[in-house]
Amino acid sequence: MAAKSRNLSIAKRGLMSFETIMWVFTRLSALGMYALILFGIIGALVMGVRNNMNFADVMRWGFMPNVTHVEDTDLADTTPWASPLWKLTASALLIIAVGHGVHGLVVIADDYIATAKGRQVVRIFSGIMILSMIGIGLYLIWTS
Amino acid sequence: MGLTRNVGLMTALRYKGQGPFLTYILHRIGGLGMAVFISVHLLASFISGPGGRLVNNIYQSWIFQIFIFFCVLFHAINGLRITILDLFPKLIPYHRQAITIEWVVFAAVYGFAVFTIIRTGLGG
Amino acid sequence: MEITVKIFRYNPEKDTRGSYVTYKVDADENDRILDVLEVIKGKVDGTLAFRRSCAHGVCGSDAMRINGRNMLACKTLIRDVGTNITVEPVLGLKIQKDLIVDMEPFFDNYRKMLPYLINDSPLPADGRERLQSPEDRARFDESTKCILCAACTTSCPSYWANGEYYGPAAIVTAHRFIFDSRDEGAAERLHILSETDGTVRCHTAYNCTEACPREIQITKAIGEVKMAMVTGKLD
Amino acid sequence: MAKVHQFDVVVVGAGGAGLMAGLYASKTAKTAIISKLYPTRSHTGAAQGGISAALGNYEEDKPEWHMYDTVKGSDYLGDQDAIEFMCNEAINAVLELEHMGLPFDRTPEGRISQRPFGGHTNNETGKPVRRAAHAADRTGHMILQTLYQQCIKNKVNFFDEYQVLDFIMVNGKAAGVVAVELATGELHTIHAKSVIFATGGHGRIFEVTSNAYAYTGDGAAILLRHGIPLEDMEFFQFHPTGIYKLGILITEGVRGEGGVLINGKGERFMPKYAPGVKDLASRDVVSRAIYTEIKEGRGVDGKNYVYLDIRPETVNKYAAEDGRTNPDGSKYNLTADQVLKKLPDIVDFCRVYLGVDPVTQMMPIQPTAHYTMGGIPTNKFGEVIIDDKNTVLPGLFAAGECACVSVHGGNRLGTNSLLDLVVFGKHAGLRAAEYAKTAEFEKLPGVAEAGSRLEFDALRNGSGKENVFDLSAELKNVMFSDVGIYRNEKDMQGAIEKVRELKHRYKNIKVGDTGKIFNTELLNAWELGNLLDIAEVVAVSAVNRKESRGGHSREDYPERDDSNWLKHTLVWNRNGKLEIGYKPVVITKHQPKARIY
Repeated sequence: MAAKSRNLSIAKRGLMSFETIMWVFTRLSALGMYALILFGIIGALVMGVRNNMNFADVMRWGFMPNVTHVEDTDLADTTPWASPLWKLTASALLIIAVGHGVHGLVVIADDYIATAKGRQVVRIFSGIMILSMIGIGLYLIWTS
Repeated sequence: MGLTRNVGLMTALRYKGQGPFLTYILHRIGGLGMAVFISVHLLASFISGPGGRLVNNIYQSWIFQIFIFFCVLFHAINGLRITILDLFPKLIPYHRQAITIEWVVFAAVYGFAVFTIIRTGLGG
Repeated sequence: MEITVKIFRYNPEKDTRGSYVTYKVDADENDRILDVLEVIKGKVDGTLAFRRSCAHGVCGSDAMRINGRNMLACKTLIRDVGTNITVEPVLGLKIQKDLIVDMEPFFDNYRKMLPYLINDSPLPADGRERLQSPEDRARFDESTKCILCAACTTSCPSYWANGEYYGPAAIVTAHRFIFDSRDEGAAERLHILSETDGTVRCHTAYNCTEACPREIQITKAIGEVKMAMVTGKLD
Repeated sequence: MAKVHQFDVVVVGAGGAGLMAGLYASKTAKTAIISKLYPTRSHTGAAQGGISAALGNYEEDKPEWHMYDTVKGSDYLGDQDAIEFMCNEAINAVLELEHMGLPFDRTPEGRISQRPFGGHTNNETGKPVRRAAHAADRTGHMILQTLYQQCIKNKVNFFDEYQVLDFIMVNGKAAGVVAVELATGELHTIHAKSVIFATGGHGRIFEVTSNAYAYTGDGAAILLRHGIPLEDMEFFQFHPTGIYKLGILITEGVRGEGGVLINGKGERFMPKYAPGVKDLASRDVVSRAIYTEIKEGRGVDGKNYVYLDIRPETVNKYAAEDGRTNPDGSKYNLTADQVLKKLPDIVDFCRVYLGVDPVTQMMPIQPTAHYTMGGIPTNKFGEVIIDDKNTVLPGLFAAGECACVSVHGGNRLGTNSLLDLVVFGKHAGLRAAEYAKTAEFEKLPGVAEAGSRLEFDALRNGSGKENVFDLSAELKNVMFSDVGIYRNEKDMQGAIEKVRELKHRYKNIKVGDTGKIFNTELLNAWELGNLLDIAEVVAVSAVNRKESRGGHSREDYPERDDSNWLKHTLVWNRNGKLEIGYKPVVITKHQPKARIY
């Protein structure tokens, strides 16, 4: 007798719950951040790390490719570092990271706060945090 | 009747879990460290002025960099292990090996980083 | 040889808080911790209270913290833990007396998993067994080993933080049915587990897997349930 | 005052029989199950090998063969009407368990897998037959879990961790039970029309035993005190393969998979004792063989144990010698991997308790006290009978190991215990619910729990010097050595003296714990009282039966004596004195003949 293939169709199990979606998001955003950071480090290497940047600076650029992160170094010309490509990359990284991070905080809070009301407060607070952090971050990226 | 079910933080930390329990604790510490750092850093940059400068100067000191880089690197490497094991549960029985590999990679990268940070930090 | 055993004691009729009492007893290195507790109870202090029944690791009565980790007292020998032993009740459940904790919340969580075969389809017309291939049977074999001793759930940091979390044991129970090819209640169970007190409370600290006296890969079982929620695949 | 609860049916004990009874009774009657342990802690969960039914999933098998094997296994003391009933019910019972969700192992065709077991034969060829339906080596665990799950599904009322203390009888009818809630020490009276006892055996009267601490014969002892007889108490099964010293069971399934017994000289000895089925002879035969080897100096290193060997090379060597084949006719070949897969728990026990890996090393084993064949006499519907004329006590039922139907007679066949509790648990439950439908509640006596309260107070306030632990150790010791596998008049008389002395000393025991909450010391003391009462009945029954039959083997009467002793023993407690009577054995299809394996 052969093994049975069993699948639950979306119709049967319903759409994923918010928690499950966020669980998947956390994993995928981690992978996304890996990709963007790798992209940032490669970019920094291409744009002249060899003469002017130390390891810490490369890392700083990798984790947030925003021009302010290399202003203090001895770079002669920061124009290529402030191109729209890098601003877009930085914005993407910011949005993903804030989502990942704030949801992480919500998960920790949920571990300790089990009442429905408490959890609601946490969610409202986390929403405010996500919006304000993304707002400030985007402002900083696009005005610098 | 009876003692409560609450488990104090110290009691919890004293539980003799094995390696994975330690990575779980460090993952949390790393995540929290980054969350605090990034939000304060963002705010400081936004406000700028002398207060913001002071905060950002602290962040640029090499001692702080050693700490925050630990948070970032451990959280990142451990997170990658978690992600891989979560997406492929068949690999979970090998979590001990995965954690060993994780520590080796972490030690290599972090060791190099600390060495460089200290050298540049002390060298000016 | 003489061994030193430090035991957590709490008598709700006398004490307002627990304390540790140290006993020195003779034991053999092949004795179980349970044997040592029996001797202390029988010869030194009869008021010592703990649960036990089968004494060989299949009934799940005597999960406790031995030298800081959850184990079954009947499946831990002196030679495994040395001659300086600390015995405490498990964490995260109310202590009722000495090493006895209130198991009701634990069984409540078990019952929330709909822990029984759900299959409303008609039985085979010949009245015989439902067929199941050996591979399908093997799919959930691990999780049928669970003896509900609570060693896993009470070692879980998420459960310590919050008793509303169903805990590893309950999810293992759900796993046992979700992956049984004869069962038709997977959607319902996955729905229950996809809420905030379900599988998302598992942060893969692996304390459960390390604590399981039946060596069930609990974290793996939970991981499989999580992926089933995402993909809908049950094989 | 005690709290009073009212139910149509109350079941005492939540092992396989109790859950089955509760499950079936609850379908038509308001039912409660009380148990001193959480139901999943019950000792049914320790049963390993399998549950027998002539499903014939691998090869031809018939209920009639199952019946004959059981009758022969019982050494012709089993009641054949009850055995026939059980063996016919077996197939449906096992299928029903499967329908409830029990995860049996499967054949390649997807049917329930079966394995050979001691005493299971094809009656025409005499060859072993695969009759034991199994779920790895934790069949009992699966049955217990499955039944508990079904009870949850059917919303049966559970009183977990309530120790039964007394049976309430009014006008010669059952009226309920008294129990103590362990968590509070409070007494509860459970008023009921039908009372089902499913309290398990009493293996804890012996020193080396595979039985749980909880196996203290509570139900049997309580009913004995109420003038209800106990049947065939001299018959106690010693399982041949317990882990040396600890008594933890190594399933017969090991021998079913081809494991062999090896003495201290490295020889396989079972062919000497049972040339036909060798290591798969019935349990009493194998236990005696091991003891004989040890007695004649062929134990390992002169100690009282031998080896059980499941190492693939040994198994395959002897399987080839015996000409054993797979179902498809190919050569039988066991691999290390199969040992790990088919017997995971056994491998685990050996590693934990012995530091021995059965795949590469032999396991030191000795016979261990295992199963109570005797018990509370019942008919095949679980109704308790109180005399040799099969008079029923209205409203009182018993099922499982504490009951004696009697389907096991002088010796139980492996896997028939799980079958017994499923079949008779179910029928006891059905009959109890049916009785409750027509019966009225008996009026409770003024203070039903007064007796229990007095008993407890006496124990609690005793000022004596005797220690429960020591007393119980002395009892177990004398019972194991003098009323154990081999018995003789002189030793047993000594044992009776000793038990009576202990009963006397028991009146002076000291209980240090005066509290109410989880006073386990008090309960252990109370349980010791039950063990002492039961041990006396066992010893008195054993000394009285002057023959060897099944699990009862006397050095001074080594032969079976059908002309004088083909009858059941009944023992009553009349005002503290034990009285012996007899009841005929029901023989329908199979006349007694010599029992050769």
